[in-house]
This record gives sequence, C-alpha cells and structure tokens, in this order.
Amino acid sequence: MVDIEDPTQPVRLLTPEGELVEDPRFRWRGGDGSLVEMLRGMRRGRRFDVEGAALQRHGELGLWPPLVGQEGYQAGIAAALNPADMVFATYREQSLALAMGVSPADILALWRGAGLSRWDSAATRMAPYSLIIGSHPLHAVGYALGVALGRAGDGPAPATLAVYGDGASSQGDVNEALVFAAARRAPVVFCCVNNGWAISEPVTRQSPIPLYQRAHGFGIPGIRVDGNDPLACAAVMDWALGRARAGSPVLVEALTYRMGAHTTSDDPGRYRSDELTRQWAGRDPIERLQTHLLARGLVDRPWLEALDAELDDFGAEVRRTCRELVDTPIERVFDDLLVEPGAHLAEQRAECLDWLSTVPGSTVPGEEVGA
Amino acid sequence: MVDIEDPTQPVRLLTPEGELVEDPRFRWRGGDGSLVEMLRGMRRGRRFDVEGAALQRHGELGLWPPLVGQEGYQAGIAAALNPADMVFATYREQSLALAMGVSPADILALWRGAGLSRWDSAATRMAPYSLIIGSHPLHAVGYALGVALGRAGDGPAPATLAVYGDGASSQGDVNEALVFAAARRAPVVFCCVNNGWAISEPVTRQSPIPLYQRAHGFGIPGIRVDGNDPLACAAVMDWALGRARAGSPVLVEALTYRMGAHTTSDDPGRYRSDELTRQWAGRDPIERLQTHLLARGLVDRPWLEALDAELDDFGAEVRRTCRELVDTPIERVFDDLLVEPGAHLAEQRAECLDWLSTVPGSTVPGEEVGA
Amino acid sequence: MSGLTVVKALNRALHEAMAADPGVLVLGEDVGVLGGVFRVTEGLSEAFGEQRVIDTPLAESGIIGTAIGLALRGFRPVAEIQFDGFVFPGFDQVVNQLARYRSRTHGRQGLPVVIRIPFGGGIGAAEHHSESPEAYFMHTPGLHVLSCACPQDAHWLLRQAIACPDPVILFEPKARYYAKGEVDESGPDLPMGSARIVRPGRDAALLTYGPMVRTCLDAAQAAAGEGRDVEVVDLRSLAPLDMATIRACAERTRRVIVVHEARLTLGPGAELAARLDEEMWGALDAPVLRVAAWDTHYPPARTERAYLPDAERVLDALDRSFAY
Amino acid sequence: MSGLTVVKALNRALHEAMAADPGVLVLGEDVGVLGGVFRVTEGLSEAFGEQRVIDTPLAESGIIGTAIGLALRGFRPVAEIQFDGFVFPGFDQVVNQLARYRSRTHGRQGLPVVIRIPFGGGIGAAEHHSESPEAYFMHTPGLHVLSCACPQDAHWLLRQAIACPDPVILFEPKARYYAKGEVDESGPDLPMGSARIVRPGRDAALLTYGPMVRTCLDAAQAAAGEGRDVEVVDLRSLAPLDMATIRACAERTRRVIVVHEARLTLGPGAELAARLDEEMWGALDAPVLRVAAWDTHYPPARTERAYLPDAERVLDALDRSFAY
Ligand SMILES: Cc1ncc(C[n+]2csc(CCOP(=O)(O)OP(=O)(O)O)c2C)c(N)n1
Ligand SMILES: Cc1ncc(C[n+]2csc(CCOP(=O)(O)OP(=O)(O)O)c2C)c(N)n1
Ligand SMILES: [Mg+2]
Ligand SMILES: [Mg+2]
Repeated sequence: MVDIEDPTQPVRLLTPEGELVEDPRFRWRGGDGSLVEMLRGMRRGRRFDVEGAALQRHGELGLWPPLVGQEGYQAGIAAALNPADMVFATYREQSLALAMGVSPADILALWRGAGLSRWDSAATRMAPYSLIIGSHPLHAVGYALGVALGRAGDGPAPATLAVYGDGASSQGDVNEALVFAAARRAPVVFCCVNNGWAISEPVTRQSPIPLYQRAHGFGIPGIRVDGNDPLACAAVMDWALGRARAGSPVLVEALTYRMGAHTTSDDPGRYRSDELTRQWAGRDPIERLQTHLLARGLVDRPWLEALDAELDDFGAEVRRTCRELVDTPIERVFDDLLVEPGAHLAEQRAECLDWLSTVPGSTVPGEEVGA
Repeated sequence: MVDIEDPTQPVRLLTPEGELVEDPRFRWRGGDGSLVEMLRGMRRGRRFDVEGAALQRHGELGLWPPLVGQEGYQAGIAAALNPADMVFATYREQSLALAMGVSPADILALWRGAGLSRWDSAATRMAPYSLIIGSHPLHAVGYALGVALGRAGDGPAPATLAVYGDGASSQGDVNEALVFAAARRAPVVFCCVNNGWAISEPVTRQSPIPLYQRAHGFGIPGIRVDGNDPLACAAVMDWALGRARAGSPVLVEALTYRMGAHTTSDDPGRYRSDELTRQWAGRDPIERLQTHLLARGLVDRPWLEALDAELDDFGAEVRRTCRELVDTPIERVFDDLLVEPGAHLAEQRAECLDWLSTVPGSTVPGEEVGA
Repeated sequence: MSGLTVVKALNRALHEAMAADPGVLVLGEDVGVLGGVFRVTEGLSEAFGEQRVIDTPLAESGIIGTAIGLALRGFRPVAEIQFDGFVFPGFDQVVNQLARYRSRTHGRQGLPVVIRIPFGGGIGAAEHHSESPEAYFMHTPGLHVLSCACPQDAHWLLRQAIACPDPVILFEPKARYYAKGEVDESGPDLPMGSARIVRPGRDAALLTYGPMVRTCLDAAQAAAGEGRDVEVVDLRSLAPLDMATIRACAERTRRVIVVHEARLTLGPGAELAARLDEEMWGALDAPVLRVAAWDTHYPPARTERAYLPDAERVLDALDRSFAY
Repeated sequence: MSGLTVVKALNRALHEAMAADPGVLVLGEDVGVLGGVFRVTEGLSEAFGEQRVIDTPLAESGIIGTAIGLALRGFRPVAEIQFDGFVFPGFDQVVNQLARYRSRTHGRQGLPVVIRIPFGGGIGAAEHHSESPEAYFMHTPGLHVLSCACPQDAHWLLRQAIACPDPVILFEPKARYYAKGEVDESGPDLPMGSARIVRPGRDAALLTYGPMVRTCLDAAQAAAGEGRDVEVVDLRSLAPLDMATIRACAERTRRVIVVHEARLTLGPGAELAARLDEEMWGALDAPVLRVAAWDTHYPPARTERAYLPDAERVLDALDRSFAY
C-alpha cells in the first residue's frame, strides 16, 4: 500500500514544464473539458487580480491583496467541490470566490470600503471573509459538525473546507479547530495555503517543519500537494473532500508562493530577495497548464486569443462595476446590527441621519446595494 | 540507534510490582539515596493530600484538588530538576510544589481563600498558579526564551518546565506555546500530565491519539512515560531537561490516573466507573517504589514506621498551620494592584476601610502574611 | 411549576426548548453526562443524546467558534462557559465574530447563539471563579446581554434567548442558583429582557440586576424601617437597556442608585449615570450614585465580603443621596 | 529634535530605551526586518539584532503570553499588536494574566510589559483595522492605559511606559501617525500620563485623547469664531484618570463634553460623566455630554466619515451644552 502521507515529495501530476507525471497515490480523473475550464478559471482569477491592483493604484480601492501565483490550488479546489460543499476561505482566494459565483462587484466593494461581505454565502457556498487571521476554521468545523448532525437531511452530506495561510497556522484558534475536528470527527478539510510568507515573515518563523505534519499531531492525516499544480490540487482535494464527506477530517498543505506583495500597502523589497521570486516564477500554475493544453492540442492559439478577448471584456466589466459601486449607506450600521436593536439605537440612528443632513457635502444615504 | 519516540510502550523502569525493567532508551542514573528520597517525597505529598481533603471536609478549605495517584511523575520531576530550573505547573502538582520548597501554609492559604499565590516564586522556582487552564505554558516559553537570551548570564543556563493536563492540551494557548517554542527553539520542557480526565471528560474527548504525538506536529520530539513510575519519570525528565538546557524543546506525556475526584466539589461517580479506578490502583506509584525498596533492603519496616511517625507530625503541623492562617486583609487588593495606582484607588481604599470599620463584625484588617 | 431553584428553572427551559426544536443544541465543558458543574444541563444528555448535548474539548474559543459554525448550518446552539472568568479565552470569537456576523453580511446572516455564563461572587470560590464581566459585553455592539435574578426570569429569559435570532449572553448569578421560586412556564408577554420593578417605591430607586437584586431588596426593606420607600428595579437586560422603564422610575423617585458586582470604573452604573445625568438634567434631586465592586481584582475568597457591595453600602449610598 | 512624526518619535523612544537598557526587547508580527507595518520599529533589528527584536509567529495570545514570561525573567518587553482589532485573540492573556500578576503574587511580582496598539479609524482601512478598544482595558484593573496625540507625547509616554514597573497599554492614533511636531527628548517632568491642557479656555471644556485631540482643537477654533472660549484637554492617561486636572477644568468651565472614537455605551465618556455628575453636583451648568462613535460596528471605510465624531458634532454638542 502506498503511504499517502509520504513526506518526501508534494503530490504533483503536472510539472512546471507542463508535462504529466505519475504519482503513486493520486490520479487526475477529470475530463479534458475540465482542464480547459481550470485554465479559464485561473486566467480569469489572474485578470481580476491585475484589475484589482490597477484599481487600487488609481485610488478606486483602498487595498488589494494580490493572488498572482496562487491560482493553481484555487482552480483545483473549484474543480473538486460539489455544489453543496461549503467553503470558509481567506481574502486571497479571490479566484476561488469568482469560480464559486461570488460577483466581482461584491469583492470589489469590500476592498473599496463600499461594503463588507455582501454576497449571499448560502447561495455561493462561500462564507464571509474574516480578517481576524485564523478565526474562521473554527466556524468551518462547527458548520461541518452541523452537517454531520444531519439537520438538513437532504441529499448527500456536503463537505466543509477551511482555507487558511501558513501564518494563520500559528493561531490558537486554528489549532483548536484541529482539536475539535479530530475529537468529534468533523467532515471537514483543512487546506493550509503555504505561500511562504505571512507579510514579511517567512514560514520558517512559524514552524521548523512542513505544515502538513501539523495535522499528524492531532490525529488527522496531512498531505502536501504542489499548490501550483492545478491537476494535483484537484485530485488531492477530490480525495480529501470525499474523505470528509465520509466522515473524516483531513489536512492538505498546498505549497505555493506569494509572487506579489502581501497587499498593495506592502513593499516586499524590504524583506525578501527577488531571487526566490524568480525561481517560483518558473513554476507558475497558469503557464504549466497552458503549455500542457497547447501541447496536447486541447487549446490552440485562436482559442487563447478568444480567451484574451473575453478577459479584456471581463476586465472592462470589472472596472465599470467598480466605478458604479454605491457605498453602503451609514444607516446600515444600525439596521444590520440586530433584528431588535432597541430604542437607544433608534435614537442614535435618527441623530446620525439628522447630523448628516446638516453637514454640507456629507454622504447622502445612497442606494441600497447587495442585500 | 534506538528510536526515542517509539510509541509502542511508555518508558518504564519500575513495574507496578516493584521490579526493575530495562528500557532500551533510558536508564536510572540516580543513587539509591535518591530513590529513598523519592519515596519520602511521594509519601509526604500523599499525606499532604489526605490532610488537605480532610481540612476541606471540615470546612477549613474552600476547595481541594486531590493528587492521589499522581505522586510518581511529580517525584520524578523533583529528582531531575536543577536548582536554577524554573517550573510552571498546575494546582495538582502540590507534591512537586512541596518538594520545591513551597510551604504548606502558602498552598493551604490558596485553597482556603486566605491568599492567592503567596510564595516566592523566584526563590522556590515554582511559578504562581494560573487557574485559567492552559494559560501558563506560554509564560514558561517566554521565560525560557528569556533564559536563552542569557540576560542572567551566570552559571549554566537553567531549563524551564511547563506542566499541564490532558484537558489543557486542547487550549489554543497551549498550542501557541508549542508553536513559539518550536519556532524559536526555546529551552523548555512541556510535561503533559495525562491523568485520563478533565473533570468529567475522558481524554478521548480531547484527542483521538496519544498526546505525546501532539508535539510531533510542531516539530518537537514527544515521548510518553509511565507517569506512575518515578524512576522512569526521573530518567526521562533528566534527559528532557538536559536537552532543553542544550537548547531544544521537548514534550513528555506522563501517563497517569486521577484516582480521586477532580476537586472536592466533584462527584466522579456521575461519570466514570470504579472499575477503571480499581485497575489503576494496582499501578500506584508509591506502592511500587516502596515494594522495590523493601525488596532491595534499602528501606525496612522500622524505617517505614519512622516515616509514618514523621508524616504524622507533618500532618499535625499541616492542620495547625491551616488553623493559624490569617486572611489577606482587604486593603491588599489595593496595595498589590499597581506600584502607582493613582488617587482614585486611594480614595476607594479609604472608603473601603471606612465602610468596614462601621460594619459590626466585619473583617478587621488582619495581620500581614506571606509577603 | 412551584418551588424551582434557578438551576432547575434553567434546566427546565433547556429541556423544553430542546424538545420543541430539534435545532437546539447544548455544548460546553462537562455539560453531558455530568450535567455541568452546576447541573444546569442535567438529564439533557440522557433525554436528547450525545449528538445534541456536546461535551467539547477544553477550549472556550473552540466552543464559541464552533457554535458560530453550527448556527451558520441552521442550528441554535446554547453554549455554556463553565465560570465567568473563563470566557476570556473565547472573547475574540465573541467580539470579532459572533457580535459582527449580521453586520458583516449586511444583515443576511444572523447568529442565534446563546452563551450562558454563571457569574458573580459570594460563593467562596478560587481566582477567576467570581467575576462579573458583563460590562465588556455591554460595550460590544451586536449582542443582547441579559441577566436573571430569580427562577421565573431564569426560565423566561433563557427561553427568550434561545428564540432570539441574534446572539444573547445570559449571565446567571451563581450566588442565587439555589434560590427557589415559582415558575410560570408561559413567561410574561414582554419584549425580551424588559426591566422589572421588583419592589415599587417613591423616594429613591435602586437599579440593579443578577445577584445584587436580593441585596437591594434587603437594603430597601431596611430603609423602609427608616421610613424611606425605596424602589428596586431588576434591569434584566443590560443591552439594550430598557430606558423607558428606567427613566420613568427616575422621574418618579428623583434619586437613583445603581448597584452591581461589576467594578466601578466603566461598570454598567457608569452608563446609567451618564445617560440619566443627561436625559434627566434638573429632574433629579441627587446625582446618580454607584455602589459597585472596587476597581481592583477580586480578593481571595475569605475576604470577598469586604469586596462585594452589601446592604450596608447600599444604605450608606441612600443616606448620601438623601443628603443632597 | 524638531519636526518628527509620531511614528518617528515612537521609533526614537524605542531606540533610546533599547540603547539604555539591554533588558528592553521588542516583539510582535513583522517588527523585525520590515520594521512593523507602520515602521515604528524600523531600524531596531539592525541596531540591536534579531535576539532583541523578535519577529514572532502570527499569534497575539502567544505574543502577550511570552512577553509575560520574558518579564518574569527580568526583561522589559515591548509588544506590538499590529492593529487594534487584533488584540482580542490575546485579550485573555491581558485580562487574566498580565493585569493580575502583581495581585496574584501579593505584590511580589510586577510585570513591566508594554503593549503598543495602533488604534482608531479615519484611515480608510478594512474591517478590524479601525477599532478603539480602550474602554475594555480601562475596565480592567492592574493596567495603565495611555494614549498619545502628538510626537512629543508619543516619545514621552513610550519612554515612561517602558520605565513603568507595571503593564502599560499604549494606544497610538493611526490617523495622527504622520503628524509632525517638536520632540524634547527629556520629556516633561510629570507623573506618567498626567492630563494636558492643550488649549486653555473659560467657557466650556472638551475632554479627549488620541486622534480626537485634533478634531477638538478644530472645533474649539471654530467655536472661538462664535465667541466661545473652549478648553481642550488631552487626557493622555485613561487609567488612571487624572481627576485633579479634570475636576479643576470642570470647575473653571462648568460645561464639559467628552469626545472619543470609542463607542458611546460604556466608552470612556460614561465614566467621566458618572464621576463628574457625582463629584461636581450643582457645580456644572449643563450635563456632561458625550460625542462618540455610534453603538454599532465600524462601517465600511467609505462610510467612516459618517461614523466618526467630527468637529461639527462637537460644535453641535457645544450648542446643546450652552442651551442649558
Ligand atoms: C489576528 C490578526 N493578526 C494579525 C493580522 C494582520 N495580518 C493580516 S494578513 C497577515 C499575514 C497572514 O499570513 P498567512 O496566514 O500566511 O496568509 P497570506 O497573507 O500569506 O495569504 C497578518 C499578520 C490580522 N489580520 N489578524
Ligand atoms: C479556561 C478554563 N476553562 C475551564 C476551566 C474549568 N476547569 C478547571 S480544571 C478543568 C479540567 C482540567 O483538566 P486537565 O487539564 O486534564 O487537568 P486535571 O484537572 O486533570 O489535572 C476545567 C475544565 C478553567 N479553570 N479554566
Ligand atoms: Mg502566507
Ligand atoms: Mg487531566
């Protein structure tokens, strides 16, 4: 029997050069069509990232967290998910969020400061973002425990996925999530995205050993996958989600690299050499799949040109969407707080609107968005 | 080379029947005299426990956390410590605390509600108790990092020991302590005392796998020792503390059993069978060392009788000490708060004493104790 | 039901709520077979099974964090924090997650989570077991904060809390856990946590909640002997405050004293004093006075009587109020 | 030193303290090579080495918990919490450990730990990056709570905080981080965190701290145009409060308004109102008014101007005060 947790090599099915390789543990079972879909998803994610960064530079967004280089595992996850599966991820899984149907508008609104997590998480299966690093895997475990309790009771039990970073792995909450998942066998997959950095700190500041091994100490299998290989990620995630649906938690460490800055406020030149980044550039997830698909004739130049055109349209749409975003009117901080906020808050709400109406040039309560 | 983390058997050097056994990894290196000292320490600890429980029944203490059955690892730790080592332990390491020179008075005062952690932790090397489960291992790691920074700079670097329970192992803080220790190679030993229970919850509610393995996920060696075997505990602790002094963290799981109630407020009959407790009674740490020492002629009946008499005196002394405890005067809550509490607290202090002076039968500020 | 203790009233409320709605779950440390260290969850595990009465690992952040996840999946979790002081390891999940979820999702996703916290002192307990942390929660938007003082309210408030679509922190007074009283299971037909005039009076009002309701009643009784007719109001809801009842009471009595075991500085009395100072300017005969625990840590148990407000201190405050 | 920003003044204070005492350490996320996300710790790693400027794992409880241990070993750690909202994962270590250690050990063991927290809004940031959590700490005994509003105080208060034998929480106003001013490195010869009359005035007083000092100065200036001479007091210390200065100011001006970005309910203004109501009964011409953030969560950044108190709201409160 093959040891699924063999630490020597991350699972890889597609080399950086775009060649298929065998892995004794995993095989790609999807059809060629889904390979093409993965490429499209990654390209769309990257284009969204390019637009987001540009919008931030032009002052349209307050902040943007680049995802460039991290499209691979996100495409793999998207390919492996069932429609009823539920995902709790981070601010850097924008490509995954798009794939799950979160609208660019809702994501842009968040980074623009025009809203918070406006999207419908029940419909998209993508939970709101928690910017307190490491706090959401516990929600995922609770959700998964709820799934296991089977209250919904319709259809096959969905899996729950918690995606978090290498830095987040140090938080007490993330480790408690592993404790709870292990102790009660929650149908959950932990996906630790090791992109090498938590802002300026290399992953070695968090752990002296590979992070997939963290799971072992909790009695949960852990496995490492090449996070820039969308095929391997899809195959491993497919296995992991299946295992979770059958009632066992599992951890997947996706080994990738944050090619850009932590956010648009960050200057990586202060703390890391370009050398490492250059090395990782040779392992780009999009390049490798594109090369592979071209070599196999599954896509060709005209197809890519059509995709470019499609993405140009998408980019234009993203920019237009951003310009048209309406700020959340201030009264929503009152209206969205509690179903029954009480009289004192009602008075404050009135006072607030009264004040604003007297301040020249103040935010006039805008149109309702997102709810 | 022997695998020091061999999971198949906890390290054991002395069987429950009092016979020495070989362990491929560890040997007992102490002299016969220290064996006798360990027996005395354990007997003293147990006697203290008996007295404490009785004092609680008689209303002299508010609460008492029984340690019976857990004297073994505590004696082993005491035997292995160097004078400059620092210990952060729990409310159930009373036997260890005594061995380190914490006075019975100070421990009794805490459970009586006559004081908090009154003892001099710098002199005894026993940190104050934190009753927030799992919060103190981080202090131990910080202390150890301080040791490593070598500010004291005199003599060989001491080791730091963090003792906590199987229940505590689930707390985020304990896991963060492992993260910090591993990431910065703190000279610290984690000793997880697995006594089978966290109040009513069996250890299986915390973890599906043995707790020494928790360490592995953080890149720290973990090892399991028979916690009721004082020799094995001493040998393993000696190794672990030495390793820590040399700059590497390590975790020791001491497998033992809480023979009594969680505290005197608890009724274990509600949640566990006597059967398991009876099994563990056959593995008593005191019995086995006493049998062994008798067999080898290192102690004899008259010696034991003399010890009984000594312990009777000790018991009488404990009872007397308890009766003579003076409550902490209320003004200490003001005086011990901050070096410079400010005028408002000074006013409250005056108001408080003023109020008390008018209340008939109120606590008259007592005599100063413990500081 | 007649002659139930607060503990039994809470227990009964849980039994009823779990029987009525299969989505109601109980989770916490030792809440299962043991029935909780105070036996509030006694018998639930037998009645509803280990699936719905969950003995969790020892980790408060985990308890609250997974309760959030369970609520997202459609359940109504009732989490127990074993003692007041132990809520702090889970504080981030309360402040940054539980309290924010509805706002963060633009009103889409509320979290019907109840956190039960036995609180307060006077029971001779060890460090961290006698705290009154309610002010930390009152300062946090997005939470309902309740406290019960008698079996009837214990039952009613817990049923209401479980029915509430938003998070509720219920503070249960340990010192009154074994006080007995009647329980009408239908509960009063009032908005959740409306304040209650426990003893009407004309000359001054004591605003209080939880364990200090008893203390204030004792003080009011003693004051009656001195010819002072003192009203006692059990706030029951600390967030939001039932300002209509409080204002009406202040208007009638013109002298207000707030009494609590929470510490003075930024304890609940600070907010009441600030609001009444402003809203009742010129309409009161004395400043709002506060009788509270000192601004220090809780003392060792044998000294707690010198720390906790008692009837004497309340009477003294009444004297001071009448001296204006 | 002339023309330093608040960031540079803090940085300088750290450089000086570390040079003066080898026991002073800095720890936190990204405080090393990066110099902190706000560059407050810039250059320290180069100057004092990685041993004394510690890039910690990403875990706030771990940062504060290990700082406690370092202090027990004789060091004076200065911990950075990257943004206000991130202090809550470490809140238990602050409330239940850091703040209690001296009391728990009967006065034997104080903890000279400084926790620096960039706080407040107005910088267009994402959720959890614009919080004003100071009230939570004011309600916690055993802590000094300070806030600086200008480069001079930033330097002085941080030096004093590091010298203090007890824990200090220093709130640094992000919105004022790049404000420039003179810094006299010897600092005023005053007890730590004495309040400061930033602008004297006779007709009314604005009590404030941190980012709102600037807002209040603007309001006072505007009020001067209307013939009102308004005093502005920077509290600087929130725990303990410098009541002598505050009382004297209230006595002189007879009208007091407290202004802060913390939320209204149980924000610092509640305590000031409650104390002044009692201590100055009959001596004020109007109730103490509060201008604070609403009792809601912080809004999305583009709406923050409608959430944060501004000079208009302060002026409106002045009008209301004068209307009494
Ligand atoms: C509790 C908390 N602490 C600190 C931060 C500031 N912060 C935001 S992202 C980040 C690094 C996260 O690293 P990682 O988990 O590896 O995710 P990545 O950014 O690499 O995707 C930090 C420290 C935060 N948001 N929350
Ligand atoms: C933060 C916190 N949560 C809960 C408790 C209540 N409590 C006290 S001891 C205990 C069980 C501890 O179990 P373990 O760590 O195994 O130690 P043991 O009692 O077995 O020695 C619990 C839940 C506490 N003191 N602190
Ligand atoms: Mg990362
Ligand atoms: Mg245990």
